[in-house]
Amino acid sequence: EPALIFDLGGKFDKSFNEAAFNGAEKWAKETGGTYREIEMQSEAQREQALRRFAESGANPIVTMGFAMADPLSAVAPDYPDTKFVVIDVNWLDLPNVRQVSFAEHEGSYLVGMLAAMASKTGTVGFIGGMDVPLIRHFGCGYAQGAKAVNPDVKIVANMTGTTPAAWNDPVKGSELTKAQISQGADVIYAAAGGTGVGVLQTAADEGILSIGVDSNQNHLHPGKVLTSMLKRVDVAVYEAMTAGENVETGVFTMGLKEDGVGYAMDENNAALVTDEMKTKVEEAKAKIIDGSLKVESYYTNDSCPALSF
Amino acid sequence: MDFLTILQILDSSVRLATPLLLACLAGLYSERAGIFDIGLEGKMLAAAFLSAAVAAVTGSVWLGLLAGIAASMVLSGLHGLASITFRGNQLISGVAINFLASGLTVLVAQDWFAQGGRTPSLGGDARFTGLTLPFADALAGVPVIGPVYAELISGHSILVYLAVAAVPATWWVLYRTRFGLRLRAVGENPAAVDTAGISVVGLRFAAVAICGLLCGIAGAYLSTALQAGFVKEMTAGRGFIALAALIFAKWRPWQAMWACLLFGVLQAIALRYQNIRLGEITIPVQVMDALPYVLTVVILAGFVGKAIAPRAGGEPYVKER
Amino acid sequence: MTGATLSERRETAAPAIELKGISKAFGPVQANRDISIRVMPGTIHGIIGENGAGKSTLMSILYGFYKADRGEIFIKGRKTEIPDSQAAISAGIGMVFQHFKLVENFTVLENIILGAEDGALLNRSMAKARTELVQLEREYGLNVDPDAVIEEIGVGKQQRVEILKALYRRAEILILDEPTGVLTPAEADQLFRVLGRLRAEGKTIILITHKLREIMEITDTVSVMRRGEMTATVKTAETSPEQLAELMVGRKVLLRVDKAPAKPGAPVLEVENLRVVDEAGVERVKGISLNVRAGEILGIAGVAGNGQSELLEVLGGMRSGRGVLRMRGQVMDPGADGKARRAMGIAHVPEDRQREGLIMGFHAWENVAFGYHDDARYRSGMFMNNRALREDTAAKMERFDVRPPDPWLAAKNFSGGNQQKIVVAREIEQNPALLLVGQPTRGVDIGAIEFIHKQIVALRDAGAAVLLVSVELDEILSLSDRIAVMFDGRIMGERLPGQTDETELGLLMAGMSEAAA
Amino acid sequence: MERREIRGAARTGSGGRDVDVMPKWAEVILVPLISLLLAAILSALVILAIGEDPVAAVKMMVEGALGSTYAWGYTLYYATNFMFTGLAVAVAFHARMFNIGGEGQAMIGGLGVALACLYVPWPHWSLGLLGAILAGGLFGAGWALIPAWLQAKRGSHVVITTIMFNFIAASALNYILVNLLKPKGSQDPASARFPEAVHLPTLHELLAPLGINFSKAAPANVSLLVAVAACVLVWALIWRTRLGYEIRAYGQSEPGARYAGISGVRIILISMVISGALAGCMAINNVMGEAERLVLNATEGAGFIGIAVALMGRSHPFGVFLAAILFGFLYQGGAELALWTKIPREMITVIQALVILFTGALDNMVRAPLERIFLAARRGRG
Ligand SMILES: Nc1ncnc2c1ncn2[C@@H]1O[C@H](COP(=O)(O)OP(=O)(O)OP(=O)(O)O)[C@@H](O)[C@H]1O
Ligand SMILES: Nc1ncnc2c1ncn2[C@@H]1O[C@H](COP(=O)(O)OP(=O)(O)OP(=O)(O)O)[C@@H](O)[C@H]1O
Ligand SMILES: [Mg+2]
Ligand SMILES: [Mg+2]
Repeated sequence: EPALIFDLGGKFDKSFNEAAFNGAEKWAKETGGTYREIEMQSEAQREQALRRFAESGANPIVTMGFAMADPLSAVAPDYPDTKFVVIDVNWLDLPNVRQVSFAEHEGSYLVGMLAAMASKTGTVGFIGGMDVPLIRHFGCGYAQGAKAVNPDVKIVANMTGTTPAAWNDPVKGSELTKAQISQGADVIYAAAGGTGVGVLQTAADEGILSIGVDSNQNHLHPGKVLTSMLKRVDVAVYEAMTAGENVETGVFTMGLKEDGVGYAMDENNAALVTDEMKTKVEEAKAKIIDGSLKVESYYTNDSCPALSF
Repeated sequence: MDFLTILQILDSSVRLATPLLLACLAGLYSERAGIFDIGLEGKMLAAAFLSAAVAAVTGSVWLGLLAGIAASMVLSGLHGLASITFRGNQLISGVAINFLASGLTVLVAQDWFAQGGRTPSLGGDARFTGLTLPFADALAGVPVIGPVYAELISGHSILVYLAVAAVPATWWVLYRTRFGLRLRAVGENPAAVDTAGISVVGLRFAAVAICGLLCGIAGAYLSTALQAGFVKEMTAGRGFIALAALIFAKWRPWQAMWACLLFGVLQAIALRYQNIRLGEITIPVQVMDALPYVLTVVILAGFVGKAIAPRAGGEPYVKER
Repeated sequence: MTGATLSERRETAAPAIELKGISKAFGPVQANRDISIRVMPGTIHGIIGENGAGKSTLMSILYGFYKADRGEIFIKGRKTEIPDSQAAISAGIGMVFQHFKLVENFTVLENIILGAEDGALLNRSMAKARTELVQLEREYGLNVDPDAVIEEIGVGKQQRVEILKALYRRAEILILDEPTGVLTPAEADQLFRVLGRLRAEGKTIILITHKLREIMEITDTVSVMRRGEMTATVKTAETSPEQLAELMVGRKVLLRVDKAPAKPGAPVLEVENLRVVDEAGVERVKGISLNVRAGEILGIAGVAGNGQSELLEVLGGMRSGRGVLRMRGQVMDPGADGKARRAMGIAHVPEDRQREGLIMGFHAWENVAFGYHDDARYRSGMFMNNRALREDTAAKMERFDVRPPDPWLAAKNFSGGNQQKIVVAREIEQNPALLLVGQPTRGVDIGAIEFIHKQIVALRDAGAAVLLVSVELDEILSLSDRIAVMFDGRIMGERLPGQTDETELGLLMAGMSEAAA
Repeated sequence: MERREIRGAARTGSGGRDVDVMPKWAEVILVPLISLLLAAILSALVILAIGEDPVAAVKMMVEGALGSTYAWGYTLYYATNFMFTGLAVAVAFHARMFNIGGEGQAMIGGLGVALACLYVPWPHWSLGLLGAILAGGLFGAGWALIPAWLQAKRGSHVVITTIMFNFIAASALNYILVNLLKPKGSQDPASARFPEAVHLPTLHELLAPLGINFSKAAPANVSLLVAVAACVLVWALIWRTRLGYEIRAYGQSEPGARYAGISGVRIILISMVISGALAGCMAINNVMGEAERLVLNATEGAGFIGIAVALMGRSHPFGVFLAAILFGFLYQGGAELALWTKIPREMITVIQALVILFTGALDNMVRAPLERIFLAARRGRG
């Protein structure tokens, strides 16, 4: 029986964890199988949850988030017969761990292109939850994409805050959105958890476009959300669960090529993305996949060529 | 900084200051009556949740507002029960109420809507929208006054105007009515009120109820006017900031408004000007994020001086045991 | 109304108040036990009793502040339920509490109308009250500024406000709980004139006091309470102070201070041109020079609020002043430092025992070291020597007859008199070279007064200098070897007790210059 | 004699009770027990309301928090955090300072501990622990010193300034972790792992030599002993030393302190510094003992729970100790509940709220009728 460990945000965070939940649910529905799940309560429990599942014979154990890396390196060696899957980690050296990381910068690059193309003002916005490397990573890809379309594009980037409340403060998200609008932004990309709800809402209220993140959030405000940067955590979880105990270990990066990231198109935003825009983005996507276009990762040397933090 | 930017920052300040102001005035009634209240945060949160939930279910924001007020007043009643009837420790009761609201809102939301502790998004009549004041459009063209009126003064939700009106109303109630006189007296010396033949318990419960009412509006404003739905912990510490503003204002209504506006302005500025570049150096976002708090401390230390709380505040009124 | 009809009514009419079988317990403490009393209309009825005898409790029950466990109340012959003060007020009862029930940062007017407003808006009631107040003031000669803030006026004025409060509510029955404890003789005289007038108007007055002189002077009847019971009620004309004292305490009490003439030695404390400015920037002490010699008691008389408190506080190190202070010839820093003062051999019985002299939540034994907690006796290294403290406390309690003699009891659980004994014991037993004493017997019953006075005289006889500040002229006259009168931050003059009297001192206290006096 | 002390402390916290009506055992055991029971009943009703089985929930909580050495290991780990922050609030309370800044002080204390662990080559964990206590304490104290100084000298209300300093601490830590302490290329906003030399022995390692097989997985570590020692030290400080005497005197009466020559400025500064140091020392448990690196939001609100712990413990170290264990139990038991049932984790918060409410704020509701019963019984007898 597989197990799934959600990160602190909780499984209904409308993005990262919820995507994992959806993947697991899809697996359960298709196979009729059951899985066990828990939501983290505190940092100290990460190890606890891992051990408890491992002890109880769950296999594989799917865990979410980079914060699991550390506890995993302590626990995994103790249970060599158990397979662990960790999302958003790619730097561990453990034989029984499948590490899946996403090329968020690639997906963000594409939505950045869309943003710059959809923008009439030549100014696009980015709102991150907290100033942490992962969020910079998102912002960096986005900025590169926007600049690729329009080298003169102005990118307004903001972070919500520095306490955990930063991820759950839609009111602040709203105000940041308004502040960015007043600085000319007419497309805003939110990578800020619950705060993003406020960004998308206000963007819709104020009549500008927004871009969702992680899951497809286009449906939240039909016709007002330009697109969503998809991070197919659901796919990663689904695949891992489907593979079951025989899941392949090692480091896997899910980029555009692997369909691990992408941009969402559905009936809600069909009218917003013109064929011309789509063609351009698909072109870039193809180039990234074949390697002729390289999107710089913020992680490579903790800096971004297109945006300074 | 051009004129329009200033207007926009002020506009944002007003929105950010409104929930603070309502909560701050709420605390003012309670604390002026001698009941300290660190549970403002919890009451706002409960109101934010229930108003959004009821608005989502009924489609009427007014019913939502009522429900939010009711939620907040129930918690107020609990605070009154603990600190007035049973003469418990007011700080403990406030802490408990914050915990209770934080847990129950998500618990109930999850049980009710199964959307991860959120309410569904509100739209249409389930939400407060901005009011366009008379002549706003007509006047917009007039230099200076026009934009100020159209951009800054007009266009807010009705709750904002309510909050602003609550300031002179509070002043008037406090200093010009019998109720206000008694309210202030019971926070300074409940024995004087008691021996004057007035019920201390009744007065204090009335104060606590008003506190619940205003906190309820503050919470409803967050989830149905500023936002279109409830998200867990969405008050994000605003109750504590309101408390700080109350002390800052030395428990006076007009000063409370200025204190809340100050917090609003500082935050609006910090939000607007993240990542300022000074030549080669970029001021880190964290510095701007901390700036409102640093400035508050500086202002407090530099200009405000000692704040003296209502003398009977925090102590239960015990005649005999 | 003629005197004849009045006295006739006194004999025949129903009592203004009749209490029957009142009992009241606070937890395990039986404060009132089966008390019955009748108070005739148009009389002043005195109630005396030791600290904690239950006087205040009984009156608070009558005023609806406390609820009796058992018993009945009759007002003008009619059985009346008094569940709260509102009921008492409607029954025509007004009460001036021992500890005033005023809102300190309100104005006089606001305090007076609180609870007796006309209508929901203040403007109208304030205006109406103002006119009525002016009339009441004029009628009874109780003038106060209606717009003065309570905490800025003296206690005497505050008491007037309390009386005005009751009159404003048309009280027919007025209860006064230790009203003169904080008044100057002139103020007390004036109060009694007002009470006399009220009696003449047919109002009924109950007066609680520890001062037998007042009982003899003004009351018609007097009741004595002891340990929660009413032990006697007598006609004032048919009793004597000695008899009352004995009824109260249960033994013979010496009502006069018995002391030998002073044998003053070298100056211990010398003060030159001391000036003190308070927090509000007001100069409270305006250049005082004085000295106190070994073996003498210098009494400082004066109406409260004329700088005596500030003088004591500077000498005790509680606040800063400017000027030259010398202790046994050594110059002292006029800045605030209580520890340094104690090191110089100065002990200090502060004016307000509950605010300053004691920590009310501390056990008695912790309070016995208060201010001296760094002394070698009470410490061991960085720790307190609690065992030594407790032993010392038990011994002091025995020597000073503190009741109950339980070192573990919190200070707030002692009655005022016993609290004061703890403070006095602590300070006197330091064997100080100089003892500062402020209001040593405020609110203390006569048994304890006698005892405290004896201790102060004994200390003087042992060669210490004593600086006594008191608003009680009796106390000043009977304890002091030399008297200085303070008015408006200055010393108006010095007198020897044998060569002056209350009238002369009273004039000096009122600011009349020496020449005029 | 000691028991009397505790009662004295209860007075300080609850505003003073006077003459005893109830026997001590009733006051100390019966009242809290009934209050807890009421909280439990209400919690059970809430659980029922969301369609779960309260009996199973209680069993799971008790088992999960107390049922094994593993469970105890977690309970005690959380309790250790709460002891430090609870003591911090309690010490300040005695000087009548309401230090809401424990969260920020613990955060900055964590920075101190991280720096000490990362940049000093400690030869042995015991020295490292001493160094970390020193560094964490110093950093926490420093963070408390500014609000304390502002209160003492400028009259700036310590409640506001400490709230503000919590936010400022979060910003500072965020900046430092992301821009300075984070190892290059790491995707995690956290410091590097501390060297093996400063690994603190867990209870497993500590108890193994005694032949006790304590769970290896649980994070409780030697910091627990430090926390208990801190309880004892704070007790001695407050109730035995001259400084403690002065702190309590100042806290109860400012004019009284002035009379006795106790400097208010000095007491404010010292009590807040001690308070901040205690909060800062929490980091030896969560940062050094558990995570072994500094992560964002390492404090996880323990600073705020410290307020509840101090209030419930009536500001007495022994009370704080018990309340910390109770909260540790609720935290761990509740976590287990959320981990293994469908009951959302917010249920813990609700249970905590009810416990705080009934044992802390509504205790007179239980005490008053009990007192009446005892009084009647006593009258009946005597
Ligand atoms: N509020 C109270 N709660 C508990 N016990 C009280 C309270 N007030 C008074 N007592 C108890 O009742 C007894 C009577 O107190 P009371 O104040 O009536 O005495 P008193 O005669 O007025 O004394 P004094 O002369 O000092 O004013 C006291 O000994 C005390 O133990
Ligand atoms: N609220 C209370 N709770 C318990 N006991 C009280 C309370 N108020 C007063 N007492 C007790 O009542 C007794 C007398 O109280 P009271 O205030 O009348 O003292 P007092 O002798 O009049 O002192 P003072 O002269 O300072 O007024 C004391 O023993 C005190 O412990
Ligand atoms: Mg009395
Ligand atoms: Mg008295």
